Amino acid sequence: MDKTLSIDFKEEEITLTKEDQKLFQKLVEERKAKLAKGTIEDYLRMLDKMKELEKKGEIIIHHVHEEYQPRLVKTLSGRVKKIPTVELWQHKSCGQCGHIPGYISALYWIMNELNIPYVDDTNQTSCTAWNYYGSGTSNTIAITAVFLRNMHVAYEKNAYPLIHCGTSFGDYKECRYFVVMSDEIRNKVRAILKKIDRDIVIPEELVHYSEWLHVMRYEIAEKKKFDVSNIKVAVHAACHTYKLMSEDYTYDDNILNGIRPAPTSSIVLALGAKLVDYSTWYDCCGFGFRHILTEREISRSFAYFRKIKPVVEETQADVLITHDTGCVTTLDKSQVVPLAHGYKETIPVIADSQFAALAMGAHPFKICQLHWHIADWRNLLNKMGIDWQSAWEEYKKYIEELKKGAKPFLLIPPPRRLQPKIIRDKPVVI
Amino acid sequence: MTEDKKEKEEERKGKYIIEREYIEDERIIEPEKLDIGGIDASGRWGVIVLPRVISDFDHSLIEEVKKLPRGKHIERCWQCGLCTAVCPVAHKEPNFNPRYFIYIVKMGYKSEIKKLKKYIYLCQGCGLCTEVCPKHVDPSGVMMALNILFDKL
Amino acid sequence: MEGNKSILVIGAGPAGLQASKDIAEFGFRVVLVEKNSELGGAPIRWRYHTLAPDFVPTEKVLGPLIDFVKNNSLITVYTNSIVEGYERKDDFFKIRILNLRNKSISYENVSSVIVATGFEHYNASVDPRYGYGINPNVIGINELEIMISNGKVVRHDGKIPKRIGFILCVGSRDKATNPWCCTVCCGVSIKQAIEIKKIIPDSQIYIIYMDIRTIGLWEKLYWQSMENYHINYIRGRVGEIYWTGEKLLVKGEDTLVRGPFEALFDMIVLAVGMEPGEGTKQVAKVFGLRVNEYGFLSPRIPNIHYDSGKDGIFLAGACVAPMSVEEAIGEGSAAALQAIKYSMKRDRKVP
Amino acid sequence: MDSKFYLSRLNEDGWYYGGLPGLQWEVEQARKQNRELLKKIVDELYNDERFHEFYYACINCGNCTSVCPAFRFVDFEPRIVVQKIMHAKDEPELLYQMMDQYIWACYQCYSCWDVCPAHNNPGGLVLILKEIAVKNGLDSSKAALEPYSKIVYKIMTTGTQITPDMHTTIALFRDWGPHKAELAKNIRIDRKAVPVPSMNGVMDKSWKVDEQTMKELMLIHKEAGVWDSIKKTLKDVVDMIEETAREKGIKDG
Repeated sequence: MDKTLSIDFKEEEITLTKEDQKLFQKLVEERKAKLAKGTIEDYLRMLDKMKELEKKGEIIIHHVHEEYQPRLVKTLSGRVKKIPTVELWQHKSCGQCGHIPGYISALYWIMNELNIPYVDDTNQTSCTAWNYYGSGTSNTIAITAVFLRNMHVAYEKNAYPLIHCGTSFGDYKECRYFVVMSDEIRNKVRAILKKIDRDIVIPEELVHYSEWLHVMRYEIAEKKKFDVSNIKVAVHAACHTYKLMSEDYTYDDNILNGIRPAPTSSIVLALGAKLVDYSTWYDCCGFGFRHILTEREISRSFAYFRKIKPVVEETQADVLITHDTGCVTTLDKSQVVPLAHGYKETIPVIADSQFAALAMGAHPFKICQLHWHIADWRNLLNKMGIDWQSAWEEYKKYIEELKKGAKPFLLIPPPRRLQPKIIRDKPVVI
Repeated sequence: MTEDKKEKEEERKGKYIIEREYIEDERIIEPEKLDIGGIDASGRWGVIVLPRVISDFDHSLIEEVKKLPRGKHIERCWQCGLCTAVCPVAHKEPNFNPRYFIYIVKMGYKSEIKKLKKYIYLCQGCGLCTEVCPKHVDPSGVMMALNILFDKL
Repeated sequence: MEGNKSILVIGAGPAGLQASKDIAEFGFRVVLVEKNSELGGAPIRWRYHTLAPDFVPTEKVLGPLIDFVKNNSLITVYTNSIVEGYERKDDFFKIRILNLRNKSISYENVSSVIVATGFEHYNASVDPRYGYGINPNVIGINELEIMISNGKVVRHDGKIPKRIGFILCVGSRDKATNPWCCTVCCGVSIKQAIEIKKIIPDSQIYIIYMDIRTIGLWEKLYWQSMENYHINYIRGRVGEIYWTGEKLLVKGEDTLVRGPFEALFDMIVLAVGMEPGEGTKQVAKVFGLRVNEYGFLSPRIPNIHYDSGKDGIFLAGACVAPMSVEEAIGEGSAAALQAIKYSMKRDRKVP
Repeated sequence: MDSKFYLSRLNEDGWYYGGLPGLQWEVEQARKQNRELLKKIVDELYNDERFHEFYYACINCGNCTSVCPAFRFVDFEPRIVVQKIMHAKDEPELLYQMMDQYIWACYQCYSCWDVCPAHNNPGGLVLILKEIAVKNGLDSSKAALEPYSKIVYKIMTTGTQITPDMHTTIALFRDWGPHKAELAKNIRIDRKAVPVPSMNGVMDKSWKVDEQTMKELMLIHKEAGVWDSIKKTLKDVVDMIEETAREKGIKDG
């Protein structure tokens, strides 16, 4: 057969972005995304094994079924990930509730505005990963058992777990990986869970709240009351969300070329603000788990010299936005001492839920609790056109009423449509 | 070496940092008095640590060494470590490391030079390193050149 | 004019054998001259057990070549012989072959010549640091290869060594000895380390290196050695090996982790590099071939190895540059094709 | 210098390290420890169920160190951690050199895991070493965790860490400056103004955690052997935890 060799040259048009040096950066990072790096193929193998375990009946998988109205996103390896949008079980973070409550109250306020039913459960313990990572005073069995206990509670209430904290999200990805892949760990954990009358229920998808904001960004943008187009925003992605088990986080081809995590940047773009880039985007915030508590000089120096200073010098951004407790606390509180030492650069640091709520017109103090943040947020609110002076007066008046014993204003979640699977009338005897 | 470390222990800056041995003294800034809007944050609360990121390579040192008579071939060094391997002094006092001296001079790490320059006089000039050096860098001669250079630093 | 129908091949290493096979299969007569008594060159002389990177037994690669050359009627083999001289007739060479054993001289008329005289391992006893030849249990990778072929790696006193160290770049990349890199001793050492680990599972193996140059597909050897066989790597050089009476005290510097170190090893293997063999120098003198500053035969254009720059004489294999067995075999075929083309052209068959 | 001198310097494995310039401290520290402890630490590391997921091979490329945040302020390199772990099986002393200060510099941010071409996880290996340091009650883990013990107690019994009731005085985190003075004054009332139902007015925890949840949390840590593993380092904390557990009705044994 003398079929002439036909080679069709498809002229692959290359669109050169205007800053050429970004091109080099782009090519380098494109390769990074395609490279099966880190634990990508191991993670995909784990997901397959999880389905096998379910077929064999060894575990129960908490599926993201239709009642959760899931929306689809792509992860780093291109896998389709289902993000539930309603009937969410709020997995709160121990750091944020202690230091910066505004982050969670803004999120609840947004969900109430969008009429999203959810469960604010008091039968939820923190992931205790601060101990696991910070001080080594925990082990895989304990961490995995805590993870599966919380997931089982969510399963009982027929609500899908939405994880608030980056560390919990990363920790649970690691726990799920080991509980699926290692029979020894799975059996040990099952024995412990049997003692508290629970079984191994593994969520089909582990979802971080920033991914929920990512899929709901257009509904949020519709309810925007303030124009934020003149606000320059720098975004810091929390390490544990996209570096720990790097496969399982949301990436979007038209957000930062699909090379960097999409979540927080996408909602900033959807709200119309200007997203600015800075050279140390990949760096940690300096939290360090142990350092933030017992060696604060290391954390504050890292946060200031590697994050705050470069961001302000390179971009003169108006606000630094991130999606994790540790990052917001570290970056916000670490600016005080360096400023006292005579350094000039400072920038307000808030969470993406707070920024979205502010843009939607939420009360800066009653709802967004900005008074827990130290770095000066006043000119940010001025630039957004929010009259924070009168809002502060209202908050002061509200405080006085509370002192006189008035009932506090609470965000009541919209009524749930799904019925709980199991109702425990009496607690388990331990 | 451990004796002088002990009596330096008490008034040493940043001794509460667990990984203290790996931070140079001059990078820890511990204010006696630091007042932040009425709150006294002197001592440990006001400490900041300067980054050790090297933003630019300084080749001035290596140019100087090349001008000195026996420092001509310092640029040939590829850090293989044979000079230190044969050096009798290095096996007794590891702070004297000919390979590392050449490295920090080539890279211009002034902070490292300041830390280790008091050991340069230990070179016996035995020439074993020059004999085995695969690139004919004449490390023994370079050590003599560095003796001159480090005095000026 | 029967002369123009045969081709001389000097050296029966991988390159020479492959060249002879190709020429014979093409129908030309081959005169194969080999200095040693058996065919196969360095891989057979040092009884290489397997070849990097996939542990293919040397037997499987060179065995068929040797059998073909031994049994093919078109190939006349002169072992223990060297080419002592030649006369250039108008369109063929009159070759004078000297048999080193019985000193007999024989003559052959050939239309072209392929030089494939290969390499020799660097003789480490020249370098006093390692005490090669003086300190017991300091051996070269060539001697180790023989032990691995026997499936038993033992010390001089017959005991099984527990801690074995490989020192790379012995005699190579050194202005005092051979300033070039022998391209294969990293890959070969790692291969041997893995083979030792299979023979002695609980041994501790250290590879002391400047750079690991496992080029191309050989890289998997490097990763495999760490992932599956737990081979340790120390980046640095060894200054002195001292025999304490029962173990070897190795003094060196670890430039990354340990700083100056001393350690007791049961056995040290020196990755001796490649240098031009005696045969290469002798043939270069006989045929008046150009030799570069390192002593390797220098082709007219350095990147085209087969073209020696002299009419009708072609080069192949490690006599031109250090290379692995697989490359030498490839170059053997290349030189064979050129020699055949040259011979046929002399015969006016090819325009 | 006769051979006796050289040989006398070697440790039982037949090794002597001089240490990199300026880093002889860690080598001397390791030489003082007894051999059994060193071997025990190496065995515990190699037998950890996560070890074979976190360590494959290391070609010294330095990718991890280039993204490591701790490396920018402290001479800590994840590459050195993997290198020393690689050789620890044959030289236990090498591993101990890191146990005193080195591993505590790590931020556990896992940037190294993200960029390693060999799929290693230096951060995870450091984490296992921290757990081993705590399990064996090393001085370094005692020093590192001594200011941390209140947090360990709170996390083990309530699942929370720094709680609002710890902010009622300036002592904790005075480096927050005037904001802390304000906060200490009216944190109680500010917590009442937090609109989240489960957090409103809560001071001793981050949110109202059910008693039953805390009991289950403590049982999990007890059954998973966490109390036993930290006994050597945080003896008094474990006593307090056990006492709290008894109050809450978790039987001993």
